[in-house]
Amino acid sequence: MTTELLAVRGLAKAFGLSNVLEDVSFSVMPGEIVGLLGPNGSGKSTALNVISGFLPRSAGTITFAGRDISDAPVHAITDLGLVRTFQLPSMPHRMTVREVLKAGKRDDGGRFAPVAYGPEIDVLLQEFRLAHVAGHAASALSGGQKKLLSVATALRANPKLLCLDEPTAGVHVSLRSDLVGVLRNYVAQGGACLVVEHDMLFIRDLCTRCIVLDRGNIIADCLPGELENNPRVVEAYLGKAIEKGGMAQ
Amino acid sequence: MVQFIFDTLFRAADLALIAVALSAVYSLIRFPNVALVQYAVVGAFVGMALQQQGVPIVPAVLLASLLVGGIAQVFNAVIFQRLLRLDPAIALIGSLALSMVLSAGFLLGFGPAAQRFSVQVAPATRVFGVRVTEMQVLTGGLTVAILIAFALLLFRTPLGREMRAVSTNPVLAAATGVNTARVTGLVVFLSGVIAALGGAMLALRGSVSIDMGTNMLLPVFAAAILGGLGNAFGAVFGAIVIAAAETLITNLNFGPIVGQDHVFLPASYAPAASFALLVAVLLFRPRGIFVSEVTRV
Amino acid sequence: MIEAQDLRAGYGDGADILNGISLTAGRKELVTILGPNGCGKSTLLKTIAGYLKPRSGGVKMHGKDVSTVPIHEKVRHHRVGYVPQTDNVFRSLTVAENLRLGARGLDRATTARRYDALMEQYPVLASKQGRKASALSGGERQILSLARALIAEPEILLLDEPSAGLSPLMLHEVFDAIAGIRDSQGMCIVMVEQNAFEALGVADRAYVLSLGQVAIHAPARDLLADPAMRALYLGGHVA
Amino acid sequence: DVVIGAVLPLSGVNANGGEDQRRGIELAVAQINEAGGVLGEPLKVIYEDSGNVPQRAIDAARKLVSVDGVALVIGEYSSGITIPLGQYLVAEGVPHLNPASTSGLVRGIGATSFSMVGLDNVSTEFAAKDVLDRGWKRVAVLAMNNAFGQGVANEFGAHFAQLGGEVTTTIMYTSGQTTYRRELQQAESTEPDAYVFTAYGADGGLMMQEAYELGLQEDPWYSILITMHNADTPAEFKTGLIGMDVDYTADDTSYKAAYEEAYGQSFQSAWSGYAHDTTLFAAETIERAGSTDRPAVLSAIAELGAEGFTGVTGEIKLDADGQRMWQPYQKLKVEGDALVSHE
Amino acid sequence: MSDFLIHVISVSCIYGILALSLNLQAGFTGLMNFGLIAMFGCGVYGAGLVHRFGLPVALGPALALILAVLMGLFLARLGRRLSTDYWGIATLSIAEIARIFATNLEPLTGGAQGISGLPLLFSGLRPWDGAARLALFAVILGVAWLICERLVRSNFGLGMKLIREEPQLARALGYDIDRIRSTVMVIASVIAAVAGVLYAHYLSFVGPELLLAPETFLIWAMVIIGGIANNRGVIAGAFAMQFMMAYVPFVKDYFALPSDFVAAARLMLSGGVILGFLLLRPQGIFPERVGGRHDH
Ligand SMILES: Nc1ncnc2c1ncn2[C@@H]1O[C@H](COP(=O)(O)OP(=O)(O)OP(=O)(O)O)[C@@H](O)[C@H]1O
Ligand SMILES: Nc1ncnc2c1ncn2[C@@H]1O[C@H](COP(=O)(O)OP(=O)(O)OP(=O)(O)O)[C@@H](O)[C@H]1O
Ligand SMILES: [Mg+2]
Ligand SMILES: [Mg+2]
Repeated sequence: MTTELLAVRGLAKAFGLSNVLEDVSFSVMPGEIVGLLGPNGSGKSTALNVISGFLPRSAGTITFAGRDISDAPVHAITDLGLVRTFQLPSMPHRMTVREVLKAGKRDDGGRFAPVAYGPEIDVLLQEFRLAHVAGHAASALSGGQKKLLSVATALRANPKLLCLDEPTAGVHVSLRSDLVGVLRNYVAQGGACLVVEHDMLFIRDLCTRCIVLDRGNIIADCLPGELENNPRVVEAYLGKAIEKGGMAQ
Repeated sequence: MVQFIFDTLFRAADLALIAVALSAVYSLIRFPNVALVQYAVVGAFVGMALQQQGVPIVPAVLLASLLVGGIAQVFNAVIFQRLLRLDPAIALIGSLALSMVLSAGFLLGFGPAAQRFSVQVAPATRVFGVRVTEMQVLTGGLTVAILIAFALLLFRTPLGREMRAVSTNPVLAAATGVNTARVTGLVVFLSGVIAALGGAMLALRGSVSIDMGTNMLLPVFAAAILGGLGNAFGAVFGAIVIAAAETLITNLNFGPIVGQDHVFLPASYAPAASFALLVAVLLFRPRGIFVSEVTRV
Repeated sequence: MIEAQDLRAGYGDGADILNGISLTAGRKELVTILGPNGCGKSTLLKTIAGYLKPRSGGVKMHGKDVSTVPIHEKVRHHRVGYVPQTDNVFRSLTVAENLRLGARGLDRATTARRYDALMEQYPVLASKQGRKASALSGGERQILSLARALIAEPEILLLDEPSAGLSPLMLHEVFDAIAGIRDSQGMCIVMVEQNAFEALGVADRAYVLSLGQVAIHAPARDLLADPAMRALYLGGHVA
Repeated sequence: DVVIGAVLPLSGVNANGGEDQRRGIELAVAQINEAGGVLGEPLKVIYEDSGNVPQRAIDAARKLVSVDGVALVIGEYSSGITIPLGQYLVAEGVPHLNPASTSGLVRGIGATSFSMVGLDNVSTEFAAKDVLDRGWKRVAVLAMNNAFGQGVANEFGAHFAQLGGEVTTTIMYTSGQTTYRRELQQAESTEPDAYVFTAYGADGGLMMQEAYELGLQEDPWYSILITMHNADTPAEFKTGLIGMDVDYTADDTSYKAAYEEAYGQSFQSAWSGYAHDTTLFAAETIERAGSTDRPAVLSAIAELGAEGFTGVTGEIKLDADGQRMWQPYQKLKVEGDALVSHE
Repeated sequence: MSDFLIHVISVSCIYGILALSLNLQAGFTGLMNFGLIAMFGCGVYGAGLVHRFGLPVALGPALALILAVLMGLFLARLGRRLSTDYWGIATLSIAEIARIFATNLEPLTGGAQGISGLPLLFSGLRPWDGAARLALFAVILGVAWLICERLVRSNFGLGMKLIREEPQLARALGYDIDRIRSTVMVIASVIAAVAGVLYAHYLSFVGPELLLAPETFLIWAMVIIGGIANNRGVIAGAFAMQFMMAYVPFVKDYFALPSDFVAAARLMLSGGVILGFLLLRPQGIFPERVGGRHDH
């Protein structure tokens, strides 16, 4: 049995009196691409924030690559090989797109050997269709381009686990399918992925497993294909998406 | 004790108006406008100049404040709006530069000597064992009245909400139908008026020299920041805290403790006390006492 | 209600981002703008709204030329509502204050009525009325920004990717609501979208932009029916 | 022309004093040139502003020395600047005449530096004696927190204690505040017989006003170097104020008349007289040296200093360190707006 | 003439070093330090105290270094949770506190009278001492410039720039913000302190007037005029500003203006030039090279 890359046990997070995460436990194995789904405000981003060390937890433990990172600072967690993106990325205005990408990989590269993905900056620029704006100020990108740049920058860090917060929101459909290819390739090189997403087609294509959060609790942990058969998931999250999705096929 | 409270309150009144003005503009245009302390000096000087021209004191002060409000607006339109588009820090430097230019103007226009309004000064009378002067009561009362009026304007009209909207997201504010230029103009005008009134009140209690602005700068900032920049009425509280700290350090007699008649902390440390207090508060409340902004990742 | 004629626009002294775009949208019509990232959709919306001055061409609303009318006056005199793509809520204001601001100029009773209606429609907001918008989740912000624009019941509504970050359930609710107000209030709606498939499902007409120009302009139904388009917009998903 | 330089605080908190110094120099220059100048040529003084910042003062001195090639430099006002300024000039071997700074530290500036004013130890001793003679045994001392003020407070305290008095509290206030109530109240709480203070113009005016308002003027107030703030203090706040200052009009009132004629007001401070005498002294030494050659001027200064030179501030005689040995003081009291002698 | 020129250039070099220090903090890392003069003060008082207590001159830089590191660390610590403008005012306050203590701790610092008679560098080389000092200052300025350039062009420099604008992004990419900030502050503080030591031995006087807040603003003006976030630019700014300030008196002589005009003119000039630059050429003489070369 392979050991878990990321293991979350009994995680809880409260802001003042409101419990956003109540009791969340799940794990990510190396080579997995796990989708983290759930209705708006169910606590997905909060979960990412706590796991990546941006917010302190209220209870529970998080282990990553065999270490307890429950209270570790962000940079220590990143050093272990966990890199995340933001749902609403904002970009510097006195740095170019290329510089931001460059900043993705630090000289010290984290204290632990990163995965062997190692994309070159120009390759990333091509893959994410940013080559023509490589010299532009990063803040002058369009909404979707910023999203893409943030994902590309995180990939450039060669993390062991890449945590993406809605990587496709605002991204053109044709690029979404390219993204599936890029992420799969990266995982094939030894990485793993935890993706918060709302695009069911993307999830179905990409994910090996899905976790569904609702009001701070996990209500499903299953294969992507099983989601629409789960009445709780349909009621809380998918709604009539199934009909439309069905129409698409 | 009562004397201590009065001293504190009067010192606070010195700072409060300017600090409130500073905080109010900050709340809107997100940069601490250093030149505001100079507006206070302009207010006092112009008021005196008008009085010397024979204008009675009340209209002189009012006229001067309105004028300063206008000047504040002009500077804001010509200088700060443009600098803010670059960076708040740049705007801050710009306001420092403007302060220097204004200082130079004062030096040429008014000379280095201190100036005073020609008003009758009477010795203090004792009220409940506390010595207060007429002018203190008058200016103190006026200060409170001005603060209340400003508070009403902020909390009883949509202006307060619109100000915060413009400050957090001017683009969106315009898309919501807020005339950002008008709101900004109004607030800048009011801040100029209040700062000028603050300067005039100071001048009425004592005298004003061209260095007053520079000397007031840090205490005023300390007050505004303690209360939380952008929280206009936090600034009043901040002013009281600063005043109390300064008063305490100059008036506390350690003599009895060490078995001597009179042992005071050196008065020359009084300004350091307020700054140290500021730094200490910021260590624990990084956004001042009254501001608790939710920043989410 | 909106007529944009041959618009050219760009940022600062940079190159033109819009290379002569014409667009119309009428009363009781929902027009959607589609296109790849960075093709100029948001720029177009900003130009129509009035944040960017067109370098040439003009924008008419209600038949009047409004190219030079500042946005806040458009909002008041031409009853325009605009929801930007990012930064679309007042972060330091509470949810309730955000909505109150949206209802500027309305009398108290109307505000209260519409406020309550919106709260009923979007329970996610109702439970967070006193919370600062900066504490909201991505999807909640999206809803708030839409509600803020709707509370004023504008006649012209410009939406930049209203569905970004919404769960499938919310996405359909929101699109249904948008289609609903078009029908019930006869609103003129221009909506930029990346979720093309769903957008085309509710829109009347669609403009597909490419490199700052209109590449395709057709009724939404036709685009949906067009297999080439469907392939394009469903990308690699249809195996 | 024969050119000498003057570095004065023409801006900053001491600008009033600096301006008064400049007036004194102007009057001296006019007087000298009327009498035929120096070495047969007109005397010219180049004024530079120190801005009350040591570095600017030295910048200015460098310009005077290396660009204008002045024969000697007069300067500055406050001790904190005079000292580094003097040190720079000493290092360059340029004669330095101190027209105003009275800190004891001035003595140590160096060989080519000379003081045309008696230092603090002289004046504070005079003041301490005067205060005690008036029967005030316990006094509170207020002085501004700078080199001058610290010097005065320390020296006065030492002399006063030596003579048998008691300083109840010494308050070093920060110059330029908008109020001094707290300092005044602190002084009051020690219940002194009298208040002894020294203050620059604006500060002094405000302090006197607040002392009046607080009713502290029921007790006597004594000002060291009273002319520094007298002009800035409205008459109603200083009735009964007494004090001391250097005396430069005792025997010779012609300078006073000239000043009043030229500037339409009475002296703003004591320092114009000293600057005036410094200029006369400088002119005389250059005349004696027979050239503006620096070594020649230096030896002429030493010579004249030992001999003694009489100006409007009395006789200038220098001790072995090049410091003025003695100067007359006067006891003053306020009458209306004017200062009158008060023995 | 040349002696004065050497003086002006020497002082310009010292200001150039200070401008580099400020640029490292404010220009590249977005740390709006308005208390730079306190770091400089660590240098001047380091040298001054050593002299006052009769210790060997060589201990001056050592003491200055220790003080500067402590000051840098303290300011960085203070900045951990503060937003830019709060931190800016806090640094201003700390500089003022430092000045007030320097003025009042008479037994230690000599109080307002300061410490005088510090040995002048190379005084034995007369009449070439001025040139020797200038050469030393220029070399140190060059070294400081090299250090700053290397730093901002490294990957560390990218981290600095990210922190300046998008600290959250920097954190997400694994940059340890607190560490980078502390490192920058310590390096900048040491650079400023070196300038302070040089200055103390140049002026041969140390006093609280050297620590007045307007001096910090002057350095800010240099940075802005030269071009914020451009190392070459800020040095140019330091020279331009220093020359302007030093030559105002000549203008006065030339036009035979009254001497009290100089004071006003200086204020007008420094204020006016800053304003003019900000309004007309906010990027300075040498703008930041966005996307400039990075060694990697
Ligand atoms: N700092 C905060 N203070 C208070 N409440 C917060 C804070 N941050 C988040 N919340 C609340 O926690 C809940 C979960 O937020 P989170 O961002 O995790 O949702 P999400 O699952 O990512 O939703 P979405 O899909 O809309 O992005 C939301 O209701 C939000 O309002
Ligand atoms: N503020 C700006 N300054 C300069 N250039 C900008 C700015 N905003 C956008 N651009 C450029 O204009 C082009 C079009 O941007 P726009 O935001 O209109 O794209 P979009 O079609 O909305 O893309 P998306 O779907 O990603 O939101 C892009 O290449 C972008 O780099
Ligand atoms: Mg989210
Ligand atoms: Mg867009």
